[in-house]
Amino acid sequence: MESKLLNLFHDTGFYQLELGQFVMICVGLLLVFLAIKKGFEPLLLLPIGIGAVLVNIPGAGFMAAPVYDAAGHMVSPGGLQYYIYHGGIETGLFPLIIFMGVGAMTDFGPMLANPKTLLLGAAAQFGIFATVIGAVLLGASGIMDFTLADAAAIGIIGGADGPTAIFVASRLAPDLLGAIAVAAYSYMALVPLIQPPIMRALTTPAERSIKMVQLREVSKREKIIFPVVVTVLVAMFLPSAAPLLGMFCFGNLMRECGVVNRLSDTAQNALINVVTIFLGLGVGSKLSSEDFLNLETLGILALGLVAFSIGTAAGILMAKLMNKMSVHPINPLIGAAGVSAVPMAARVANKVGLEANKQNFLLMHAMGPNVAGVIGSAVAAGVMLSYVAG
Amino acid sequence: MESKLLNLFHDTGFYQLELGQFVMICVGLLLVFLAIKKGFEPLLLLPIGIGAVLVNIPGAGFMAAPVYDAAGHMVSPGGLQYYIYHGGIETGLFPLIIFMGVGAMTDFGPMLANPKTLLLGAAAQFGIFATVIGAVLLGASGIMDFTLADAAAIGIIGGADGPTAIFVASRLAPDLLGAIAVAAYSYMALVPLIQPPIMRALTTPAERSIKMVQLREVSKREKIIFPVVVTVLVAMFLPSAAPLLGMFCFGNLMRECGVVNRLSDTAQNALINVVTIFLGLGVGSKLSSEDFLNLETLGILALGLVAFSIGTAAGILMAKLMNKMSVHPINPLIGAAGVSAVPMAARVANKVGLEANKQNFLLMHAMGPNVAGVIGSAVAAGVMLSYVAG
Amino acid sequence: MESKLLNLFHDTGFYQLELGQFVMICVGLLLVFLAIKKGFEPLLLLPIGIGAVLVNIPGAGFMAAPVYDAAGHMVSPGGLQYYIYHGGIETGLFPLIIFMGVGAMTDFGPMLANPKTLLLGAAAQFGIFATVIGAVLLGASGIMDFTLADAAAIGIIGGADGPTAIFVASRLAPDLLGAIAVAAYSYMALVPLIQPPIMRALTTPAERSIKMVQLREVSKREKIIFPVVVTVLVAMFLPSAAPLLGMFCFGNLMRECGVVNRLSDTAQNALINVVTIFLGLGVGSKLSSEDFLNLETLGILALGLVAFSIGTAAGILMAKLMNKMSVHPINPLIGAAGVSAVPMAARVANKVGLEANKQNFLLMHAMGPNVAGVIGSAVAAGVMLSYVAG
Amino acid sequence: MSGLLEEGIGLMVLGMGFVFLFLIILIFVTGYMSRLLNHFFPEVQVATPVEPTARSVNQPSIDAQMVAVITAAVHQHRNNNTN
Amino acid sequence: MSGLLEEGIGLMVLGMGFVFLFLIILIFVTGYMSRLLNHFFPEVQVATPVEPTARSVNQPSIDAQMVAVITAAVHQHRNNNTN
Amino acid sequence: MSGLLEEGIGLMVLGMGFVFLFLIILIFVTGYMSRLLNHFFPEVQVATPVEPTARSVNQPSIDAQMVAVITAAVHQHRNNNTN
Ligand code: NA
Ligand code: NA
Ligand code: NA
Repeated sequence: MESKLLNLFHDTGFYQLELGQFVMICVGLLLVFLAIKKGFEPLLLLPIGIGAVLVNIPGAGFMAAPVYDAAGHMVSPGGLQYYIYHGGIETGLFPLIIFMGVGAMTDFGPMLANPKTLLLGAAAQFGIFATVIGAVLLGASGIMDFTLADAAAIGIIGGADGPTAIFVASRLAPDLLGAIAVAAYSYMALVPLIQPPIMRALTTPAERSIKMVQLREVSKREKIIFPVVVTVLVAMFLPSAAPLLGMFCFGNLMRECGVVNRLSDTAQNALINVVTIFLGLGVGSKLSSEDFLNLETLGILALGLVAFSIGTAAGILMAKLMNKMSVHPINPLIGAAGVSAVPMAARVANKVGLEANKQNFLLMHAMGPNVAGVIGSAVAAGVMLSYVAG
Repeated sequence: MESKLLNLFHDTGFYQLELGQFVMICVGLLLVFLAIKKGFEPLLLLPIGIGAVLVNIPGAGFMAAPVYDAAGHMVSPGGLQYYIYHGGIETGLFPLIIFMGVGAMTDFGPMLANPKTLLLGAAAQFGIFATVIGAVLLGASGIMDFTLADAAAIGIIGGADGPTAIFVASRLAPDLLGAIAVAAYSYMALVPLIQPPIMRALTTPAERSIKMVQLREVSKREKIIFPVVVTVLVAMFLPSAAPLLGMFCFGNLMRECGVVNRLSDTAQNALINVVTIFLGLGVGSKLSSEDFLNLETLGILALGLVAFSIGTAAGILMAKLMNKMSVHPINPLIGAAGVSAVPMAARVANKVGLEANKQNFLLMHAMGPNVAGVIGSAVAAGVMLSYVAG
Repeated sequence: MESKLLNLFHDTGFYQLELGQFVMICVGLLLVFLAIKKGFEPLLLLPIGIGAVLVNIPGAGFMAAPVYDAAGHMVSPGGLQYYIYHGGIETGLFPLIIFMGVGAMTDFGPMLANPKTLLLGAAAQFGIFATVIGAVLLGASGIMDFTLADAAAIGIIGGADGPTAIFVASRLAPDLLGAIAVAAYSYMALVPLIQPPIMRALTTPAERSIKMVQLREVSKREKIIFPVVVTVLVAMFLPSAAPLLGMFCFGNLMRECGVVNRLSDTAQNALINVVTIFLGLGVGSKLSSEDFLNLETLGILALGLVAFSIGTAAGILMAKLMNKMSVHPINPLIGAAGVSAVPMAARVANKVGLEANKQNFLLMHAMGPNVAGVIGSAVAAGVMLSYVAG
Repeated sequence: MSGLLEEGIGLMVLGMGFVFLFLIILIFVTGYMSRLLNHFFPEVQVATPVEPTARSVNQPSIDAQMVAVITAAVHQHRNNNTN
Repeated sequence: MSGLLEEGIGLMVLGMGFVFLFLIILIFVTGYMSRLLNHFFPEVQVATPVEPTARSVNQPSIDAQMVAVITAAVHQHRNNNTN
Repeated sequence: MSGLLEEGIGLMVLGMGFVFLFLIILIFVTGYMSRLLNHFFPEVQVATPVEPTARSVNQPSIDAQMVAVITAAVHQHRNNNTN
């Protein structure tokens, strides 16, 4: 029995805990704190933080692989996060299901009323590719150990779109998935802090005060046909983006078609909530000390911030260009919403616009580039998957 | 980089798309159109149609199998529809879960008030077996390449019951699953067009005007014990029908027992909706050009129509026979509801009855044979599974 | 065709049914009856009962393993309960998800207002370990074939907590899982019958009339930090309890933090309901005649009753001791709630208290030990898993 | 060829036979069950609902609940106004 | 080393090129689609909702439904009172 | 045989010991936590709800919401009638 007592003591966290695990538990608790206290994307960062705490408990076996004997019978079961990660994230199922739910929550009306704002959603993706160059430079210079696939996965943080980032990272750089997901969601939460200084620096008060003409009404029929059109175009031009955009458009079609409301409701509520819980726990499982506590993570966090900033700037500059060439005036602030981070970035554009002109409500105008940014970063993801694999 | 550009071009749909895939994408879009615009069973045909579009996008990999290295690590993840099809349809899980949900939505009250209507649900299954003969003749004559298993799976279209058809087809003829599911749901949607001419041809206006005596009230207790009785009878007489009818009765028991309302609600809403989305995408994955674009599909579509028509006629004729032999009058129109297609067929019977006699509400009388048809086709499915395998 | 008819007859339950299967179908129906008519934990016992009926239908194949050919293609699909049991119960996923949902339903407020009641939740776990000794004695004396792992799994019935019992049994004694789960849920339902006589025997009317001082108000902040504290303590002291308590605290944190209400709602409703249905069917699959119809099952049922009784008594005696040593009076009845069986045991304490003193509302006071009992039995489960494996 | 046809006919005969056999047994068992229940528990009667069986609308239970609450609220309100 | 950088620049050029190409095509196709639809079905117009796109509140549809039912109930009640 | 019994007794002693140890630590840590929090954030107090912990009824939130909406509707209606 003394040996059993010793075993039990050897099983405790006190005895087993390594410094790295301790640090990662603290990182997990920090994410939980930011989620609850600061409201940083709590739907994702709370489960990710708890997932990080759980996976770093020594001896708890949350990422233990199941063991089978030669006859295929289970000798010891795997851990919860093992099943979640390998069943839902490695396979890509969870990000795709979430993207379907996001599609079912998205209203393309403002974008359809002013399709030119798609250009803003394109320009803001420059943050993605500029960051790829940054990561490649770090890798090529030998400072950090980044391959082209790693660089592409890091760049996608600039897409400001959680499921897209997780989908791409799970395919191109699974080891970096934890850091990439944390960076993506953290910076999405920080959009109200990151974007306004850039917006003010690149625009004059007069530009920020520009009032835009009211959006035309968009017919139900346009909203129904639009996701079908996008799916067909993706099929023709970029099949590697079809998983992401196909599911996104499927969700949106369920929302708009009006004949499958019960499916649309479930995709937007029960289903996306269930998958969000598990996605968070699964992503958290990649915040183990060996995957996270290294120089690369610092590089990823820094590059992610650069990506957001460049994307914001590119969107604003494109909007200024469009304002010069367009008949109807375009407020450059809405260009910043092109990074996506739906609907936060659109709200930020609205807020900064109101500061300059108290009667200037930009929210609906900014929703166009905002949802265009989702399409844009999914297209960028498709190019990356095709380019890196090809 | 030129080679990368070439790669990217070689990845596009323009370069890769084969004619068959193009045709199947159009078929998928046609199903989406019928679902949205014509209201053809949209809960299933919309996801099936989108599933057909997605699976036929060349290079998108929706049905790609995952690749593992020798150590069991994933080299490349599988496609979404691969996981859905092999996880939920090949295993039979999705149709069974949906059948449980349908059971939780079904009220056996009208059938319990007049159990003789079970005979109508039996007679209408003649459509199933007559179609088997038709398929067997096409196969035996060498016109089409149908085995006995194929013929049985095609016949089940006449059961007018989606989950039963998918369950049987996934077990007996997986290659025909796409065509069978599309035929089953399409004809269920077309019941208001297919049945009335047959109903009018086989009945006189006087027969269609027959008023039936009001149904007695059914006690809660009868409704609770009925699913248990059916389960026990199935266990005794036809275990091969137990997966379908067992889950159906389990769902119905949850509904009626009154002590597990939260489970019943979930089975009828969140759970069945989630599974319906995935079932549709999974069935759609069988609408690939090699599986669908052949003579057999035309045969299946034609035979399915025959099955529905013969089933309708058999139900009506049985009702006429019962009307002659019964003390209480029986309107022959309710026999047509015996094919199931719940609740569409019962509504059609009601509508045709109202045309003949504006005070004649047959809806509740037709619900008896309607739900009896669900039991009947599940029994027929059990016989087929047992006969073909045995 | 005569041979086919013979095959069909050989497939019937009449031909194949063995006595053991018949008895187990009756046991399943008895559980269904108790669930519906007597209100015995119907959310679990109804699905378990139906699961027991289905798995014992000869030839229905609900537990059939899938068959694959050498190339990995499926030759014959597995049964529904095979997939449920091996996918959700053997892996431990379902009990953990349910525990997360229970956490999201649990209010630790009353316990935080009076943390000393945690001692009552500790004392009541004596039922668990006393039962282990009982089972070990039966095993050591050769009367029944119990190993130490079996004894530990049987003891956990005394934890009066369904998911914990299923989780421990699935890891330590899968063969006894059916009997252990049935015993655990049955006795939890029988708490209003089992506990009151013990409560009256061990207390005087004066003790039962003791009024307790009103609970202080607990701040939102305390409720948010408490699950984090428990998780950290578990990580430090008993990692083997981390799967259970980690998920429980994660659910509770989602409930209390106030920023992920949609996740908390789903964890408490759609998700826990779906998993409950499948958990029940999966547990029912272990009620096959070979696993259940033996002497060991009788031993388990008897020992489970002993466990509940001893746990109740230990809780009451500890409360009496605390009452003697405490400044504020403690009604010994609330000690009985320490076995968990949330919220039944707390209601029983309240009811017995009201009998002694019509103004004495013990419900909120009993909720403290009640939820403490959940933590206590999860800790006990962790010790067992660590001790038996170590 | 003729083997396939023969098998098909066999399936039809057995299948229709079994479907009728099973449903006829069910008629008798159900009828017997109902008579038994209504003999031993004659008082427990609930009305058969008039709505069709398989509900295709979304969550009608919420509607029903809502309507019930509304009705009660308006009823109470009317009573209040009368007083 | 330079190979990696070259590949990165290639990815950037191709990527941004493709993103712009795709979204510009989408602008034209969408615009054409809208003009076509509004030409052939000019009457079917609904107002663009003012609420932001991704709803974070739970089940707002239920609220809307509820409000509708309430409005109807109160309206009917008012009519009843008037008579 | 005696080995099994010995092991069982060992499990009992260790198990009860550990359960008490853990929960006693929890008592102290919880108490300390509460004191700390109530010292630094004394104002943030919410009432302990009176309902039992594990809710077995379905979605009471909807009911509450409904009641709130109804109350508001009837209230507004009453005001309208008064004017
Ligand atoms: Na984006
Ligand atoms: Na049918
Ligand atoms: Na307990």
